[in-house]
Amino acid sequence: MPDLSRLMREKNIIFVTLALCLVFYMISPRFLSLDNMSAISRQIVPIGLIALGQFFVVLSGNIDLSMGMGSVLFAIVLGVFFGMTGGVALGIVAVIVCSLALGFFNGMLVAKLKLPAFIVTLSMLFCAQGLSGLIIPRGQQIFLMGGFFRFVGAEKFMGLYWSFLFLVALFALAWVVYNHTRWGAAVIAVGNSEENARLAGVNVDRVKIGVFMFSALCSGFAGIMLSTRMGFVQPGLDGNGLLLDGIAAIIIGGTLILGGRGTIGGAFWGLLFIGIINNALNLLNVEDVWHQVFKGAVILAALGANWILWQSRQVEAH
Amino acid sequence: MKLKTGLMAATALAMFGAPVLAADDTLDIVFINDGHVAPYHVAWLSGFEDAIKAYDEAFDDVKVTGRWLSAEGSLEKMIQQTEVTINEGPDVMFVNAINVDAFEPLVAKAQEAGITWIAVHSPMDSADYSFTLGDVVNGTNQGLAMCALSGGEPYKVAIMLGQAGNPSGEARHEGILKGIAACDNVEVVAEQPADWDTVKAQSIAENWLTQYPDLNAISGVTDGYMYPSIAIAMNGGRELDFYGYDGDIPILQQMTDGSVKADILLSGTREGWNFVQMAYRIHKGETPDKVYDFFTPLVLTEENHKVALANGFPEDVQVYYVDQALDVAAKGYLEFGPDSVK
Amino acid sequence: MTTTTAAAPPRPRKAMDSLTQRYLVLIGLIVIASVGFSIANDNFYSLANLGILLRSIAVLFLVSMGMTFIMLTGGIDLSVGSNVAFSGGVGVITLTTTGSAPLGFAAAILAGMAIGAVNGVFIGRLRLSAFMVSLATFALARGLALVIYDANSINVSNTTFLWLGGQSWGSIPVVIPFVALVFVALSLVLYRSTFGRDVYAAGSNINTAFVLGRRPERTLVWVYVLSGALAGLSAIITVGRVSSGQPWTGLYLEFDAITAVILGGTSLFGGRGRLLGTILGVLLYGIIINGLVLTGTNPYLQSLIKGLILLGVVLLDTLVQRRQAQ
Amino acid sequence: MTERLDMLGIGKSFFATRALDDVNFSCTAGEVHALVGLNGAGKSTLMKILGGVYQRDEGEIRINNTPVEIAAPADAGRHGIAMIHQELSLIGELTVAGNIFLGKEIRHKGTPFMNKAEMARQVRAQLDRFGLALDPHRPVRELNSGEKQIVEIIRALMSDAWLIVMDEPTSALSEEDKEMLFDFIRRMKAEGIAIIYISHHMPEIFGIAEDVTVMRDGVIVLSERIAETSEDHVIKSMTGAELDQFVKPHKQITGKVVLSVDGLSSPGNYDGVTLGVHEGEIVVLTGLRGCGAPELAKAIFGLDAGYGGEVRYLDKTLKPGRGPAVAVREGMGLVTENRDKNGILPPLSVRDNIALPFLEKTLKGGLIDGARVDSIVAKAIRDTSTKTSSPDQEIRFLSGGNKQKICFSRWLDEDLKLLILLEPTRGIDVHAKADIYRIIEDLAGRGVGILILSYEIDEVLMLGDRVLTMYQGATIHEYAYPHFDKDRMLADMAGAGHTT
Repeated sequence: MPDLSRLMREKNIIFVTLALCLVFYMISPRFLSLDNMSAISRQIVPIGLIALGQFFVVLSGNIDLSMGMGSVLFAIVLGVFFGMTGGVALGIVAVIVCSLALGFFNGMLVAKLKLPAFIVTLSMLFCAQGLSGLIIPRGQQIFLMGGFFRFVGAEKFMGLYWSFLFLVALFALAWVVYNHTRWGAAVIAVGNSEENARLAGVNVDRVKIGVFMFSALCSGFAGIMLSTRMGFVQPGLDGNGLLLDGIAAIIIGGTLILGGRGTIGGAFWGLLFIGIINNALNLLNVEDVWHQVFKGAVILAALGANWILWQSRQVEAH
Repeated sequence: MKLKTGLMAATALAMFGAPVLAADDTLDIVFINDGHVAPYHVAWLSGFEDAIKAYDEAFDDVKVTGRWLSAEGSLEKMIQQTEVTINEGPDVMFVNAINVDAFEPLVAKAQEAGITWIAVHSPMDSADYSFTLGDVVNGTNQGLAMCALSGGEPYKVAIMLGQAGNPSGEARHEGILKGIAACDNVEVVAEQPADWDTVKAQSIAENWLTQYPDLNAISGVTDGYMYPSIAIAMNGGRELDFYGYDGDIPILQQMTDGSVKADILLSGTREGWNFVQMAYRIHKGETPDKVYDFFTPLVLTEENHKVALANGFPEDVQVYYVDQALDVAAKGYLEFGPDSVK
Repeated sequence: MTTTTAAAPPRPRKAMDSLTQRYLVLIGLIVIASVGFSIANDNFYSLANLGILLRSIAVLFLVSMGMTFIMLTGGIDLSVGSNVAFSGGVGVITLTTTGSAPLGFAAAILAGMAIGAVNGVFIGRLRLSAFMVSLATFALARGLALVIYDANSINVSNTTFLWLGGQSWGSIPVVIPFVALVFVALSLVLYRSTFGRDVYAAGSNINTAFVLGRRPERTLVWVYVLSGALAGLSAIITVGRVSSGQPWTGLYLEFDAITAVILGGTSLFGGRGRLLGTILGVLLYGIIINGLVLTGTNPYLQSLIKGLILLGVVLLDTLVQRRQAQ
Repeated sequence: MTERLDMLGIGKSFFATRALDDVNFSCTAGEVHALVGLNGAGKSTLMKILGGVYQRDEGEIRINNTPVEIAAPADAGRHGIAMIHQELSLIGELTVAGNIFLGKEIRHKGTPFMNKAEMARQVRAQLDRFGLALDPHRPVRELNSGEKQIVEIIRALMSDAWLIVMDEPTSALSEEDKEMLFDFIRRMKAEGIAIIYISHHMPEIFGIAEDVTVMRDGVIVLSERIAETSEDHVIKSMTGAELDQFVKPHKQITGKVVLSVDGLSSPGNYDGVTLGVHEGEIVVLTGLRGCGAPELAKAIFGLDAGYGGEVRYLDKTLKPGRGPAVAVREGMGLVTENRDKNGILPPLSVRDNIALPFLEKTLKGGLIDGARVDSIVAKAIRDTSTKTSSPDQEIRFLSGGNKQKICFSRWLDEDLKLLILLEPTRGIDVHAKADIYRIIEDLAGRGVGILILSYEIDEVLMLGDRVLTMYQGATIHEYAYPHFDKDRMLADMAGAGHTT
């Protein structure tokens, strides 16, 4: 029997998500309109990128708290380069280089100096927040106009936004890497037991540095997507909100926060779940003050539901 | 090298924020603001910094110094900053209080220490002066402009509000509704607070565009909401009118090509310059009105103004055209520079 | 190299307890920061300023002490900042409806404990991830705060209610000796009560604690309730400080508290750390960060410095320990 | 050509401690070389150097007379050396095939993608060769410990190793699995594989090895052909002295019944078990792994809830699902079989580890009386002759035997009425073993009832006042001292004559 528990986890979130859709649809038929679906698909892109990067980090038994503020920083890096050169190419290269450098730095501190990822990335969160305001003259906003931003932010291909397609492509790529390459197996191994992975000949340090570089790269992409969606960048964007939504998405999608277990499919459904809630709260004109209550209660309910499911599985096992 | 200079500048600010160099006559101004992140804040604080420098250079007899502090939205932090500032004894304090009642004891303490207290935006009886904006009037002007430019056809507008409970935001909101009430073709289809947050504004705009396919306009109580709204509409290929508030330069620039119909010329830069001018005048012995109302005209293009007037827009409302507005917004010294007091 | 096998290399004769060493580093940094600030600004270390400074970190002291208990159990509580807003709201509403300050106090602390109990039950009883659960209550408590305040602030003029957070004896705010009192009480609880030892046991190995009959699942519930109670207490102080209830108060306070506790040498993995470290951590963090805030340093630069200090102290600690190990 | 390994003049220090000193060790393909010694003698360190986990300070490693460098576990693999570690070193979330190929996955030619089908096929083929039914696609976390051991061995075999190091491979195996393992080893020998076999168990060593090397305090004290030495000689070399034999004191069981269990059943674990423990009596449960005895003991202590039947302790009925706290308050104690999982509190000091269960008794005015704790802890350390530099020492730095003594010493206060011990001497050396036997008898002498689960028949015979054999969850026979019949007991445990 192929991994029943895993299937249950994924199905679980699928059912909950679909049920939620139904409820929202009954409240407002517009919820399931094509327009709104594509709006959701675009809104989830930055959170999705954060979730995907975080997925591998969490899988390896670590956490990257710097992803949210990192994406704000990288959006601004792009903006600064755009402001200087008026073009995008150099800015994107700069974002990729900077993000990989940040990831490498995080990874080195975690892998080589054995510092807890939580601490390293918490300090990077603060540093990114600071730098995002310091590299932009006087903290002003920068406008990003032009073909690239319009293309990525607004153009569609077969009815789907390019940015969403990019996200889906990246998830697909990640799925292949996770399930069909040595690297995926190595990340699971490290997340389960670093010591055992090392004994089996896995280069644990390289895996750790790798996941942090990937997560930082994802936050770089998230930064680019943020900038194309907004048409401008400015420091002081709420990166932590993005981060927490991203983490919530993968945990709701069944990833074990302690590492070693999770599926890409689950992470994707978790992402849809978060995206739908965010969208519905606005769309259904839920009074603003209730947004947070609702979101917190839904996450708690999802956690509780998982627990009940887990308990019943325990009983079955006996 | 921007990073490095930024760092150095900031470090210098930290270390020598309040130099006590002896000069014959000194004027030390501290501006305590509720934030530093929103585009309006950025312009405001840099206008203030520029003005300090300009006044210091322009007048040899007075050493003009100043700095700003940001409470980052926290009332607690603001109270602490105010207490420390009172301890250091500047000459003039501008305080943009998050909650005026909490500051009453501090006003007394500051006055005891001989500091001139200027309450910003929300007037205080106990303060020496209050610097106000006329939010209701400005909002009404925005609403009236909407009426006059809507063309008489049914016209659906969505209004993006400030943080619930914020006095400025609510006064502007009140004004806008008052202005809109002047005609009956304009219908408010949605209202939602975006908490002065540009990112939140973006999601809201996105959902509005989905939800109301026949939406004609978005009105906002701050220009900060206009940036994402314009971007979303443009990306979605929708032709919408925008009614802004604040006079942010990038938004003013979008008036000539048509998408932004009207704006209120507060302009952070202007306000920052006006602070320093006001402090300087007081220092020189002038006594402004106890409640000093910031001059905030409506901004329209010349054509639109004509159209509006033809549609019954009141003639006594002061209007700046875009060029003029841009000019004074970019160059705060035109209205409030050292030359204005010489 | 870390290894948990029976053949682990014998430990070096310890030159100094690693926590003691961390405390010396912190004290050194606090001294350096103090000297630096007093050179930069004559006025900085006046008694009045010291009072303002200490008062500004009073809430961080309380919340961080609660966070220390939680991190000693290997958990984390992301909800404290929101909880300060929520419990403050409940307290203020109770005060304005009943007019009774004691009722208001009780309501605030009970409300804080209620959020703590939600955390505690989900984390301790259901054994769910502390990070996730408190992330949910982080949103929930903030949302509830917004709801009960209707996103507005509420002014408070009841002098009894404001006494703790607002009153000063000369330059010494009342809240400072109060925080010291709480520190002593919590130290007694942590080091001299069975509950305190259970906190360490639950964080060291929850399975062992269970087998030894220590009921760690209960300990966890009470630890989160304690953190909630301290959030409620912080809410009272905050309200007294600003003579009003604010729905957005305590935003991201938990990040500051976690940072201070980590600075104080408490392990993220439970079982290791002391309250004294947290006090030093808060002092260092408070002196530097609040020093910068109060003197008007660019807020972005403050963030950068915050990050560098956190990384720097932990790095320094690791490097020194490595050197000793060689 | 016959391959051979030589480790010459190996030296290794940890900080100030000399762990290995001028060690020479060799082995040849086609033979089993037993490596024995007490805990801490240096055998694991030596093997970790061979496996690339540690780096040597001095000396040389030669394979077929060519010096080689082994800087990482991967290097060892390249030189054909595979390790089977004492703690199972598998990844629970990966499948059987995923574990076996971890770090050396087969890829589709010219792509970065794994060929999962091919890997499964190869594993299948190996399993078939030994006649094993195990699905290569199953996640390892679902396997039992015997199956996990098989996966470890298959992994070693499939790495093309000519030398396999087995570190106490039988410590988690049932008798049946052990037999299968020895069968494995013989076949591997026949295929020309060299095996370094680390064990405490003399019968195993003398049953399967050709050579034996004994280490003590980081040096080699004996290296002989098995045929030319004896069990006694090997044991003497290990301990460096005559082992002062533990002799069971004579005693009369007259006390009251402390614990009585009546018809205890839990589906799939144990069925209708009835037993009693008197004051001062040592009752031993024994059987093969999987006989249900540990689950039974845990249910009595309150760790498991899902059982039927009655547990009466000190004339009170204990409810299922009450948790262990009730039992502990009433003077019941438990030493678990897995110290690291649920026996010790790693970051805490020896003092905290010992004092935890009886803190309530030291309260003075609601607060813990530190002096009282200190004196109790000092006494506990003394009574168990635990070696620790100070009570403030963190427990994780102690040896296995000393950790185990601390797990005992927690319960030594005067209110203890019943102590349940699960595999009390698992993984500890002969010295510590004797100490622990003495502690057990002392407790019994004080009138404490003791219930032991042990899988080691010699230990069972040595300690028990009464022995209950178990098979598939049911008690088979009860034996009272001195009427023990080793052969019948073994037959009981193996289910001989038992119809299911």
